[in-house]
Amino acid sequence: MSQQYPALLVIVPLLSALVISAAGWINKRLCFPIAVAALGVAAYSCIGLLLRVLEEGAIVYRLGGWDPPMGIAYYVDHLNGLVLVVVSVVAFLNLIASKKSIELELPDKTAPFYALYVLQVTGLLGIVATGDAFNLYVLLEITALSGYAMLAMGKDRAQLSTLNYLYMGTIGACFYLLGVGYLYIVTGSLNMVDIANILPPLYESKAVLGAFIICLVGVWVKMAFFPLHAWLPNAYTHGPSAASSLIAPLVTKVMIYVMIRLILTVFTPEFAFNILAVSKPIVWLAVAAIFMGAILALAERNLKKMLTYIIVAEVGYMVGGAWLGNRTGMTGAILHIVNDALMTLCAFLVVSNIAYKLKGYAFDDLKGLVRKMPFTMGAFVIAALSIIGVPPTCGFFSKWYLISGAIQAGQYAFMVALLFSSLVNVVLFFRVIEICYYEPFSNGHGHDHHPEPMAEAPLTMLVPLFIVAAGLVLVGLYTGDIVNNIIEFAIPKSIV
Amino acid sequence: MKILGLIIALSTGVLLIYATGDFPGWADPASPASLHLSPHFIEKTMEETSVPNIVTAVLADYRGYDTMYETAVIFTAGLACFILLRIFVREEPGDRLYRHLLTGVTVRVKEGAKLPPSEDFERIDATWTPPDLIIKTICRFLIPFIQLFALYVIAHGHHSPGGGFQGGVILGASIILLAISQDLRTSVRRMREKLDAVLCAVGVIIYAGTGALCLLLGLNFLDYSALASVLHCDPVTARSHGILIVEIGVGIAVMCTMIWIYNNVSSTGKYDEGL
Amino acid sequence: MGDLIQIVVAKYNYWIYITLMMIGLYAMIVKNNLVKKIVGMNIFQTAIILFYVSTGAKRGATIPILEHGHGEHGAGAHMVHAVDYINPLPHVLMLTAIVVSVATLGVALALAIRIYNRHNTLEEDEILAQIREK
Amino acid sequence: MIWQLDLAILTLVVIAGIGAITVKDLLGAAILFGAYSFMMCLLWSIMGAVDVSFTEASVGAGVSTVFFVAAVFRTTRRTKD
Repeated sequence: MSQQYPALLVIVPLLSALVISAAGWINKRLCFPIAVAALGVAAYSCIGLLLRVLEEGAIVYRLGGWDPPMGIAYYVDHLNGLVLVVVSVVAFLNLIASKKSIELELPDKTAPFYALYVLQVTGLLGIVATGDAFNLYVLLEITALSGYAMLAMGKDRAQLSTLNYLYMGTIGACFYLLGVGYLYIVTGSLNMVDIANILPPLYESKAVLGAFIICLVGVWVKMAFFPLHAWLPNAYTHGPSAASSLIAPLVTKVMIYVMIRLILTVFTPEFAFNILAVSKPIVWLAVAAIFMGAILALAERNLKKMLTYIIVAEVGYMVGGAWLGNRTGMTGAILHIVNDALMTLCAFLVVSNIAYKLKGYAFDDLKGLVRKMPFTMGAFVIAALSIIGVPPTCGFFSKWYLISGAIQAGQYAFMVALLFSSLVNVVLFFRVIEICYYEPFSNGHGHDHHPEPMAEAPLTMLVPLFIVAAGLVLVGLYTGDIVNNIIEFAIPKSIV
Repeated sequence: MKILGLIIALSTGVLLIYATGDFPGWADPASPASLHLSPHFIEKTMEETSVPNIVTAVLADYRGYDTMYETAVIFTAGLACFILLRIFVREEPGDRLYRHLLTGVTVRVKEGAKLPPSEDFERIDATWTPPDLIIKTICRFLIPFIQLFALYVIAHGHHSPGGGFQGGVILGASIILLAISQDLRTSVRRMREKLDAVLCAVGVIIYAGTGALCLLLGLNFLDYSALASVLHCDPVTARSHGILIVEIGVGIAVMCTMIWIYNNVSSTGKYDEGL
Repeated sequence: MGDLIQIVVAKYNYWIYITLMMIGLYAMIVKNNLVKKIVGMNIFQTAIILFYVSTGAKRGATIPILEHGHGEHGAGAHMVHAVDYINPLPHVLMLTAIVVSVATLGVALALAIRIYNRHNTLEEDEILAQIREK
Repeated sequence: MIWQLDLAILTLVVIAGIGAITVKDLLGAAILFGAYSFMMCLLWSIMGAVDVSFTEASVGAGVSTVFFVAAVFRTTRRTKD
């Protein structure tokens, strides 16, 4: 059965999403166990696949039994093995944690919501595993459509901001499709490895340059890289908590994976870093992204919206790291995909716990939270330390790689931006934690207010949160192993 | 905003025109796109899948995995429209309009009130217009033929243009035509919402399930030649039959999704009054 | 001058697709009405489909459905030459893209209807003004 | 392929596209969009992409237009631009 892991990890979720949506018409209580089982199988096969990749090297799985340039093949190496594990584990934990909040926020539409949730995970896993440029577009659209539907189920202005997300997302996906078309017309192939083999004599062609720029811009729109980030904060803030805690950690990171895949496999580092001299301007854009994200986050008075601006800044970290053009920077970027997915998940799970109990997450609502929800706030402190980059947590290590990469490449502005954003994060999070320590204002005189009783979120929400928080520390402690055993092999030898 | 939009559109256009400079000439038989993969498809399809329509063969077999997700995209869209728009109401809210068939008198029934049990009253839409005999009759005659043609398109996709998508859309369109020419309640009576939603999933399950069956039979996912042992034929014919099976799945899924989306959009999720 | 005309004439399909794409993109960015933006989005997607279909065209070739297709198969029954048939691969890809575009259209219209039910208008600036008032 | 026909349809496609986004009535925009899709479908059948034009005729010109009309009917025809 281990031969079939690459197929299982997308087929089982896809089939169970269909079964969930059909089962929803019969008995709504069936949906959650099916979803958990499906994502459990997916996570199991992702881990099994990563172990196999570590033993045997890259795995090619031919779908339909056709050899790669003719048919579609899955191409799993160290890079996507790692990202697959992250995606499936994050989705699994978030599903368990979100059960209560889904039931609270969408009482009569749980079944389609679970189906869309599982479809979204299917799409993300497929994007990461696939080795075919066009197949990636179809999977991108599955992810996008299910994401729109889930995010639009929020309150207030959720629908308007989701519609804006839909416009931007469609532009991004279409640009990517157009870029693939340009590649197709000059190479005649759609398979990533095949394209990379045909491309070298064509590096001087204007069409290849055009394809590269269009693909890159398309992926940037999807990942909300700086000048194109306007859709992200509103869309993620107003969505239901279960949806935003799935989409916020995963979608932008998977898009960064796609960008790295385009650089490393399709266009090859030789073309991206040496022939095109665009590394410098892109790193400057990343610097701008980090500064803008940090400053806009400072201006926010709403916890969830503040976190979304931090995501914008984090996207800047990873894009900048990937474009430094050296091994350390790339290692930092890939490591940060893992870390940032976990950090963002942890922070958004905290927000969804707060939303479950308080019905609001503006800063004024948070007063006295430490006494009310001590465990949730404990996890929040760990997430904050990690986002800031304090040593035992994982955030420190990826930032360390990014900063040393910046120094090696001589891009001091990027280093300054990283340090600046860490500083701003310190301010941001300590402000939040300080507010949480405040007692709520009493409206009577003197001492007649009682300390509020503890009202912690239910155990099904707390346990996954603790697992994630522990994961932040564990990944930090085992960073050396991850880098030496996995990421080291994920980056081609040509990058020094 | 206008100037910004103009600048973005123009700069995209300039970039694209610049990149077009190095394209091979239009319709050039010697362009890389015509030389790398497509000769294999054109020359080997008949041997390998025994399907004369190359587009169908590539769509459902060589790149069948894409098509499976394409069906899943359609399904996702249907589910998305459902979750976004559908409003479940126990009691029908607001006023309802009834028309007395013999006299043509229209009766407005207040919320919660009931009509006396009588066969002479017909529920009508708020935007009701007197029925046009010609349109109603022609549509009633046309719909069976449209559906027959759709079935032909699905079944004959191996030999002529067409296949699951086109046939599914036409089948869906026939029901939508019924909803437009009569009213939404008539078409929903023919195709209940629950049946529609379940069939929608079943269509995709047929596709993905065929693939999974191949996997269980010991070959790779979607490798239809594994079906040879089940269908008692040689692997090449099995591929041809496999394509037909998945096209049927696609047809069912697309038909139901189109109806589902139309019903939700045209009644804004209330399922009472259509276009 | 002669060369320029040659280039313009030789690739006129591509120029039209770029024009359509610019129209669609312009409409998506500039238009204030949500449904107008959706129309722009569809024009944009269709333009890309036109581009792909143009890449598949081949001079002197016919539609990609084999003749003598019934019944027999196996090598040598009829030699099929690649130059006689149009490249089928872009057509396959574009079938997928058309279906994706109608799926996106459905979701976008559903969202627009939700917004209209809430704000009673489809103009983006009026909706934003309503949100700001609250 | 007949280039005169090709050119005429390409021009009509562009006119229908511009019309669809400029007309000050959403129902008109929907209908013009249908015309645009249908022109597109003719263009593709001229290029020999029969399957694609079949799909576009049923999906783009058919069902998409119906969705548009249904949505406009359920919202409003009014538009400022």
